[in-house]
Amino acid sequence: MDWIQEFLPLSVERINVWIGALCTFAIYSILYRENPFYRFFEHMYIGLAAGYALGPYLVDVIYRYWWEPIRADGIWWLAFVVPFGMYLYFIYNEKYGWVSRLVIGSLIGAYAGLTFQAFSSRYLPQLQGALSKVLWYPPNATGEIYLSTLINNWIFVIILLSVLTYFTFSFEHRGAVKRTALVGRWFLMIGLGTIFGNTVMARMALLIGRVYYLLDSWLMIRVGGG
Amino acid sequence: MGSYQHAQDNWFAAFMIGFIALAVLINIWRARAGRELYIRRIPGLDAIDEAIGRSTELGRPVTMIPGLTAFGVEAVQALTIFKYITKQIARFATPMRLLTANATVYAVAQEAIADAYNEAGRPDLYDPDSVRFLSSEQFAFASGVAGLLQRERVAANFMFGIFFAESLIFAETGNIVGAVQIAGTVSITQVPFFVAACDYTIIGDEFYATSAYISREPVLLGSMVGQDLAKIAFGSLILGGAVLSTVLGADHPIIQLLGKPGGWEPFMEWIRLKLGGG
Amino acid sequence: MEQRTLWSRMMSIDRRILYLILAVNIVASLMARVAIEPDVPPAVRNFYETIEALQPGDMVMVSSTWSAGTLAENQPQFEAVLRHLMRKRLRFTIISFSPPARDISHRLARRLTSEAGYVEGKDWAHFGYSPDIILAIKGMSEDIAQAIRQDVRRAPIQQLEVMQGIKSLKDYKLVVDITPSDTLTAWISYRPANLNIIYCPTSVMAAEAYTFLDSKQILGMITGAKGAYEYEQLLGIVGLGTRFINAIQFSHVLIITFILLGNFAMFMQRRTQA
Amino acid sequence: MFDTTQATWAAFWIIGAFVLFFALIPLLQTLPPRGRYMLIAVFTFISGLFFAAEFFLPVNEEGKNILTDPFQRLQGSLQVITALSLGLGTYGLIRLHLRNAVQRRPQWGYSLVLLIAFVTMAFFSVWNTLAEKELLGVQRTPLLERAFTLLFDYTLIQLDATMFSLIAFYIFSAAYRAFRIRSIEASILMFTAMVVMIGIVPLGKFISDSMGLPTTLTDEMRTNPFMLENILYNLRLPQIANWILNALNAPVQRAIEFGIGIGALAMAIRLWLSLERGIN
Repeated sequence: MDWIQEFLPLSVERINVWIGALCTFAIYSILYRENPFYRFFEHMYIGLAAGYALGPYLVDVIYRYWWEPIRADGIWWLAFVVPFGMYLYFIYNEKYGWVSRLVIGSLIGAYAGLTFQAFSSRYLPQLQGALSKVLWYPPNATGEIYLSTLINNWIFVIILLSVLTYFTFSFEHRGAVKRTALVGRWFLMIGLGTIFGNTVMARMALLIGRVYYLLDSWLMIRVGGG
Repeated sequence: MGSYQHAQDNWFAAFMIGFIALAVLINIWRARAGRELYIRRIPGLDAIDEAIGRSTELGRPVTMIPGLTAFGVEAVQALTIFKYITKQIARFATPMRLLTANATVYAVAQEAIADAYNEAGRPDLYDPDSVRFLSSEQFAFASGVAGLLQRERVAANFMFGIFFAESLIFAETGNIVGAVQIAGTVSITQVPFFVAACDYTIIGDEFYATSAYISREPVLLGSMVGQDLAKIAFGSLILGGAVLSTVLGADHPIIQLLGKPGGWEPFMEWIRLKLGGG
Repeated sequence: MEQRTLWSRMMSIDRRILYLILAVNIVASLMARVAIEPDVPPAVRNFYETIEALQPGDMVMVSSTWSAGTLAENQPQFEAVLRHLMRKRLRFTIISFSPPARDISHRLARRLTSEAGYVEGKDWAHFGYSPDIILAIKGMSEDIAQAIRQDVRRAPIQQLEVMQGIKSLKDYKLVVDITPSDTLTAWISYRPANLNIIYCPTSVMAAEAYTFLDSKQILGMITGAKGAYEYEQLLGIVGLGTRFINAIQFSHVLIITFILLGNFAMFMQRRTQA
Repeated sequence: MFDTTQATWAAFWIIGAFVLFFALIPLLQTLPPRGRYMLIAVFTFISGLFFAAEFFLPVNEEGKNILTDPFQRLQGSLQVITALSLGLGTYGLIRLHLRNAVQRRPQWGYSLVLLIAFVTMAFFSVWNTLAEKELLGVQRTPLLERAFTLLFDYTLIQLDATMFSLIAFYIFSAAYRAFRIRSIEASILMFTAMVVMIGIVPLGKFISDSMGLPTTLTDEMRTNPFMLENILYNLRLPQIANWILNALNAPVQRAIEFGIGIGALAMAIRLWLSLERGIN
């Protein structure tokens, strides 16, 4: 009977947990079929998520990076930043909508300009990592090189080149190139298979987390862990 | 391995970026000047044509889904492909549905599909109701699409654009009603599910190549050819580099020069030594 | 009228029955008390060793961008990582690049740190929410006080005790990226040259990161809740990962069984039709 | 605490800036379409040039060039513009549902639910962040604590987590009803997925252990690749799964990365120079 006493929503804390469980069941009701109950909670969810973001936007960004520097540090030119940014909000207006493209253009330009550093830092070390794979016992090796390392290096280079071949488009794939590209697509399937397996695991974990909440917090059943 | 703060960390980066930028820009310029640039016909297009053929035999409708793709480069390219499909099926008067989750994509799609019927010489077949905006919420959109696929028992289902987890629901429903399904996406995490549930999947860069092939748009074609040159350069560097690493050792200054942050200095040092010593 | 064979009936099973099977499987395997030891993969071992190699007082940046949507994957990682950092007596700061991640990580960190006797502002700090990860990393690489200005409690960065001797990201020893979205590539691309990264992705993003492990752009990785379990084993603690692992592996068995079953049913149905 | 003269000056600057920028719009409006397009292209190009030059220009011993410090000062204001662009999504959403509710469109009740949830949460979220920083004299009260905990921890988080967990059901159903081993490529994909799914969980180790395969790698096995124990050891499911992930999957992902990287660079150049058609 103690369990019933504790289980029922008789304290603030328990009411909260029950509301959490209600939200969970409301969303899961779509698995049975589309219904107004689900629609209600779906719209509530979207509204809450949008409303929540306002706090961090206003205080962590607008206050911290705009109002404070103008007020406390007297950086007056910052005052122009928000009015310029507000041009974005003309986007739905037919007559003045184009001014929002000035801001969007600046943002796109900024990201384009930042791409050069990303290209260098993200891809060139990967290029260097691939082209420094030794294919035979090197003459001046430091440390021991295992046969398995060499085999894996061969595999690495072959797979990388054949998949790259598959993704070329400006010349006709014929003969050996065609076969390489076909093998490339098969190798690609291995990579996609690992993504498949990992994605399934991720999705299951999210569901498990939910069931865990229902069992542990709502029904108060001690769960798992051996 | 470290990272680059500035191009000076290894000028090889500036060289590579310059090479790719030139390859892209020169080819765009060539294409604009009227040169016929070559792009191979990818197998995915044959799969599209086959699916169109089957749906015309059955006489049931064809659906096209750009997923949750927001308006942008991918949406424009997906609509290019949808326009191509519409032109093909217009000749056999097969009905079509295009279902979107984004208001801007919806507006542009309406125009594109009307254009497609005009260009096919069958403006009479265009039904404004065939392009629909269902919902901008992920699962509401997904269940709307699933309902339509089932009600109309579509013969072929084409999914092109950017997809998230909702892709599963489309592919599953399409499979159950026995539709031929072709998907094409740059969202790599969704590709495995498309491969498992569709008849053919156009993967990553192939998506851009498909729309460039169809549209013959000079900027896309030129860029595609330029990117190919960059890929060939990468491939040759990997092949040549691996051989060099094997001969010279993986720590050799030349190998470090080829992309390692901070690889410039040791290389210049090595050159100075070579010149001074020789 | 199509003949209703066993196979065609099996093929057209109501999906709600399938949903029920999955739910029952998960409830049962969560309740089960089977414990199988893991085979800790190199990526997780390296993750652990990287933190172990740090000295007490070293500074670590925890980039925490997950929120409720991926709670089951990222919370076990977050808890285990913070416990490990505090066990090693390391200093750390947290930053979030999505609004809800800010509150989730701040509330969770406050709870975990108070259990371990860590004091906010003295041993750790939270830098709040920053809307653009690239600008934030580039800014912090030069001068944190200028780029962040104040922590979530409005304390100026220069006055925080935890920030003593730390001017920019260059003075940090490590970044731990706990994330369900594409933040890793921003860290790889824009971090200071010699700042190491270890990575806690959701499993969805893990497969794509193996190329970065190979090129040493990240030093270690724990894959979702499953990785958190392996990491918990190395740490010798029982966390959420340990509680979830049975349900994870038995859901895999279930899925594989049903893929095979579905294919078999289709194969048999085709044969009977032909 | 709060210096009023400073705040008055700040407010003065801000009002002035708003007046100036909104007065500018009618002026901008006089531009012909071609001029507008050119202006957008110039904005795009110049902002891109700033970041590109910061990367490419040579640096001094401190690792800085003439643009590094200006970038630092601009960083905060760029964050503000990014936040405003993120807020655009919220603006569009609220605008749409406000219109639904006011014009009593079909299902407008749901729009009303959304709006009420939005306003309530926005109120408590702003209150919460202000109280955290003790701004404008706002204090943390029991009402705030209770309401924010209920709305955030027990409603928003629960709904968010549940929404994402729905996909597990869809994947399971699709696994049974749609994932077909219909071609060579689908077979390769499925086979890899299954080996990985079993190999990376403890069950893989359990199965291999019960088959009696060697559990540890000795030095002798490492140096002698053709030893039977070594071969058997490598046939363990966890070892196979890790080998697939590290040796076969990594190069595939790298090839995909190269495609993405080159494509992103090409697209950046097209966007920077406003060459992309159909977008601008």
